Amino acid sequence: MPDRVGIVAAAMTKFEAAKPWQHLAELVLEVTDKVVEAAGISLQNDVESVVSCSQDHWDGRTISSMPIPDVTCAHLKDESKVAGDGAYAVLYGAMHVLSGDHKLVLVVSHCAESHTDGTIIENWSIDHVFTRMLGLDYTMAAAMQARRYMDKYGVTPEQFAKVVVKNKGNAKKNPYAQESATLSVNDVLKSKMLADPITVMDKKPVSDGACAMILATEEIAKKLTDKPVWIKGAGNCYDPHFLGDRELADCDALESASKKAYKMAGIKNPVKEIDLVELSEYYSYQELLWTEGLGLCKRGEGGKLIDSGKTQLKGEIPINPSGGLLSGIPVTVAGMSRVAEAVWQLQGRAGERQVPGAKLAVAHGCGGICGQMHCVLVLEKGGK
Amino acid sequence: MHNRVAIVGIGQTTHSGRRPYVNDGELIYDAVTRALADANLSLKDIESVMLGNMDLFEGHHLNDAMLSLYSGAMGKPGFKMNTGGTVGTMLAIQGWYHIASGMFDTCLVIGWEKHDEGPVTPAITTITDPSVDRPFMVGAIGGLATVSIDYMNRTGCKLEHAAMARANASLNAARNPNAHLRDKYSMQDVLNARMVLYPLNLLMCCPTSLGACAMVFASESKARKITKKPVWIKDHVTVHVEYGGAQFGVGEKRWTSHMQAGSTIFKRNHITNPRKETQVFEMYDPFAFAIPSWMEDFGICDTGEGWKLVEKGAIALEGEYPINPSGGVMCTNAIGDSGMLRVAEAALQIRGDAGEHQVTREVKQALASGFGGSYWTDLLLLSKTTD
Amino acid sequence: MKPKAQEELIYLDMTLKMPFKWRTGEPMGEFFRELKANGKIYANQCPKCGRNFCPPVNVCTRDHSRCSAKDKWVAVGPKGTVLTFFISEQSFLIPTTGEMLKVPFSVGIMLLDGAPVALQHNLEETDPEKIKPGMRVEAVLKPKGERKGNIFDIIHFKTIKE
Amino acid sequence: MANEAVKKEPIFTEGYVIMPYKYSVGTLASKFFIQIRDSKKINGVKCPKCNMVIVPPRSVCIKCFSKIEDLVELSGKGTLVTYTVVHYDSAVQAMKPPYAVGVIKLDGADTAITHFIGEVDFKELKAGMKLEAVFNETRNANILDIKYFKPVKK
Repeated sequence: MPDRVGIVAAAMTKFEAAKPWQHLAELVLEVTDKVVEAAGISLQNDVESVVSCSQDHWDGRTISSMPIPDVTCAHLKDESKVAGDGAYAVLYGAMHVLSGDHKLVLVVSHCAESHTDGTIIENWSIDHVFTRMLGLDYTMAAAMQARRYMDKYGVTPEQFAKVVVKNKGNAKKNPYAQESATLSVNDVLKSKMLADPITVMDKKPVSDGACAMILATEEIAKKLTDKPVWIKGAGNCYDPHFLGDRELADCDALESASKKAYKMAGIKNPVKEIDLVELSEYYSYQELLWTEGLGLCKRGEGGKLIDSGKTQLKGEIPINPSGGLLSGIPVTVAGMSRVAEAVWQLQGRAGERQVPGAKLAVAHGCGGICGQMHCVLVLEKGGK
Repeated sequence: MHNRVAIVGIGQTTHSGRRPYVNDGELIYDAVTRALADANLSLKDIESVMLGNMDLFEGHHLNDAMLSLYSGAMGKPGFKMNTGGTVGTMLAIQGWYHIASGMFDTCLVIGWEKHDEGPVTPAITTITDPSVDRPFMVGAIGGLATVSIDYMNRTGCKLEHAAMARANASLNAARNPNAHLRDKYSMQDVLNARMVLYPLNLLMCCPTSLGACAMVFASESKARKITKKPVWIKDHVTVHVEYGGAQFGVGEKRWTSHMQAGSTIFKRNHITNPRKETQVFEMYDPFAFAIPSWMEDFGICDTGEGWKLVEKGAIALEGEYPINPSGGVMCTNAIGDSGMLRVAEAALQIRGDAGEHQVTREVKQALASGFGGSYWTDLLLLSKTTD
Repeated sequence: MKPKAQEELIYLDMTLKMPFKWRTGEPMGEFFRELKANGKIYANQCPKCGRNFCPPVNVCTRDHSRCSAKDKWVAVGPKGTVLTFFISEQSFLIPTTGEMLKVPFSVGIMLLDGAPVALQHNLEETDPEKIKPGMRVEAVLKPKGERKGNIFDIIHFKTIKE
Repeated sequence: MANEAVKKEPIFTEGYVIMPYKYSVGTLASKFFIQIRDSKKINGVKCPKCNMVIVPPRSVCIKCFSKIEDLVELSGKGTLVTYTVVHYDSAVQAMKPPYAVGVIKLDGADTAITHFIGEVDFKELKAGMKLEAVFNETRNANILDIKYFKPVKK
């Protein structure tokens, strides 16, 4: 990073299978109020720009950011909308600060998956000329990716199930999590099969919620908090869209994104230097595959990594101490909530799921079919 | 202090109402290859790629990912912005942030829309809240008609003046080979068109077009190596206002977002006489009253003076203050691309590369605006030099 | 790039159809509950800048002051004045139902009595000659048993003489 | 307000977002679909610069970003790269579950195409198995003109 961008505070709603009492804008209002209070700032006077993140299809509204200026006090201010994963909105907010254009930026994201049918939206994100009419959605595509991953590297459904067991277990310590459970590998393997090898437990549940954070220049962040979190590195990348254009068992885009972020942050040995990782596993196998892309193990060794226990909450490199996406986080909010969790960890505010002494964390967001685009942020604990 | 950002490559497709022999991706590829050729670069030289449009116009969710092959984004960083009518200018601003932040040295931004494939009016209708005002909205024109009436009542502007502005746009578009509607109209021709919603007739509303525009941005050190004619993005501002819904028209009827955007840019850049210190304005003008009334709102002239300048012919190609030498949104409107075309056309004027629609006065600084959403504004100031 | 005239081009017809159960939220939900149960149209006011909102809002859209507390609500209408209107003669697809719009489709923005606040809704009158800004209108509601707690509980605004 | 509202029934607005689209597939893909419809032949493209053979055929090379204009004929036979068996229903599916979907690399191609796999015992699905295209009787020039790919009998 050319300069340091500070995350002053982060806030999330509790994630729930449905939030029928709240308008989409009220989800944003809830987290905006929380984050402004946590940062001890005035929304009206201090926030110079709002970066929101939502998607027209998910909201059923062209320009889904239409009601956002109303609840973020952005009347006659700068507001812009990232239409992708929330981690990109954090990156874009950081660019606002780095460019010197804005000193204090509010970043928000929201999504209510429960008010529509996500498989339709997934299908409409797939190539319309050759593929969409087949009725493909992300679960089928993910199943094919998981199968390829198993075939190429010998990773097993048992190892996928271990991710579910770990993450749903971690979620018990996270009051914001939607679903938590004490499970066995067998419980996961025996649950309803969706698309071989993905069972209903291997897939992230439908979820509603929102997330917000305050980004600021180094100077202001230090003034506002004695626990700033610095964005030390960032990288993002697209993979090809067509499944047949990619080697599905490897995630080149994530490798490229993480390498760039690590280089920026000066990280040479990710496993040793990074204290925890919050990543976006829409399906259980993705946590294993993404750990490879994030350079936490060699290609094909994601299965061995979960077997080793190193990624458990008390392990050498805890992955998703929050419970991850498998505990229920909506798309769009997903990546931003990973950043928020990492921020809380580095601020020592993660409660029972706190990783002791966490100084350096990686947050990861992704989107598209089989994780077609990835965004990696390296965060560092500031202050004492 | 931010890194300086220059526009070093510009490419646009021709614009039309139908283009069935290309698909969405091929349309984008057309613009991208033109922009790369203009910059004399290959895709290898581009560090990041951003693609933007409005999702429901073509129906594709996450189309930045879906069309990553054609935009050149495969294996590169980038993400999608979607802010409505301002998406084109927002993409330019997004490109600016990528480079001004110091994180990238080059980037490619593409705005596109293929309106022949989707239902434009129903898609625009869905910008409203589904519970309250969606059942009562029919496209975007209602609000624009209301403010047009108000502008006439307030300032003495007549229908004829809007028709003059439209006729002027048609003359400009006739000289722009990439424009969509290129027929020449007289003021009387415009007045004779079929009324859609008083006071706006068919020729006073913007068309639905298809097309794409791509631009290459670079940091100062790169820009100087890439081109002898970099165009600098000197300043930009984005101003939102609350979601109006039915409330718009109850309170003020002027565009507070335009007013604030204009005053911010002029103040920050010490511009006291915008018609002198900037030489051309590419304005996002979605209806024929936009140029006369928005000149006032942006602060290009005094209140009540806009239509008089139109009457004097000031906005013509060879006039005192040319506005939309490209023909503007009135002649070419592929929404995701419209805003970016404003920036691209303003840059071409600064470079002196606008060909037949190059304005006669020398252009050192130019303005480009975007408009959309709930009456939102983007405004960019482009410059020939870095000072 | 242009193909020869006789070359056949292929098109793909696809219809996006996403079902939604949009949430109205707290104040807007309460607005619809009141409309359904008591046939009343409510607005609320920003305690700081005094501007009114119909349907009511949580926070002022300009200064972010809280204004959802129910004691600040004021019943507006059912009578009002037409501020502006439009009549669409052209039919379009209605994206929420998939049906075509029945024309002529007459929409007014009404300034409601009781507080300076506007509501957009259908006008019963569809003859442009018979609608004038400043014209008095009154909301016609569905009978109580038929009201569902949505904006269509108001059928339209009819012209009244005073 | 918050607690009070929670006691009451939430109010929803139910409806759809319905949007009809008519997509142009472009000149090249038109030829591809016409070939399938009229001759039951699956074509790919070959990049004139890097010789990459791409299926489904796109007018831009996925490797070198060059423009591609001409189709090359492929055999309609290939190997299975990966697959799944779908057991759940959804609103967008074109087949009744359970059914198999796979990514199939046609002989001579460098990329693979996604499609259904039919006439197969799900237990016998295996990466590397040989498949061939089966076409529908009535064909409308779209990807569903290929009914599915079935295992090649030894």
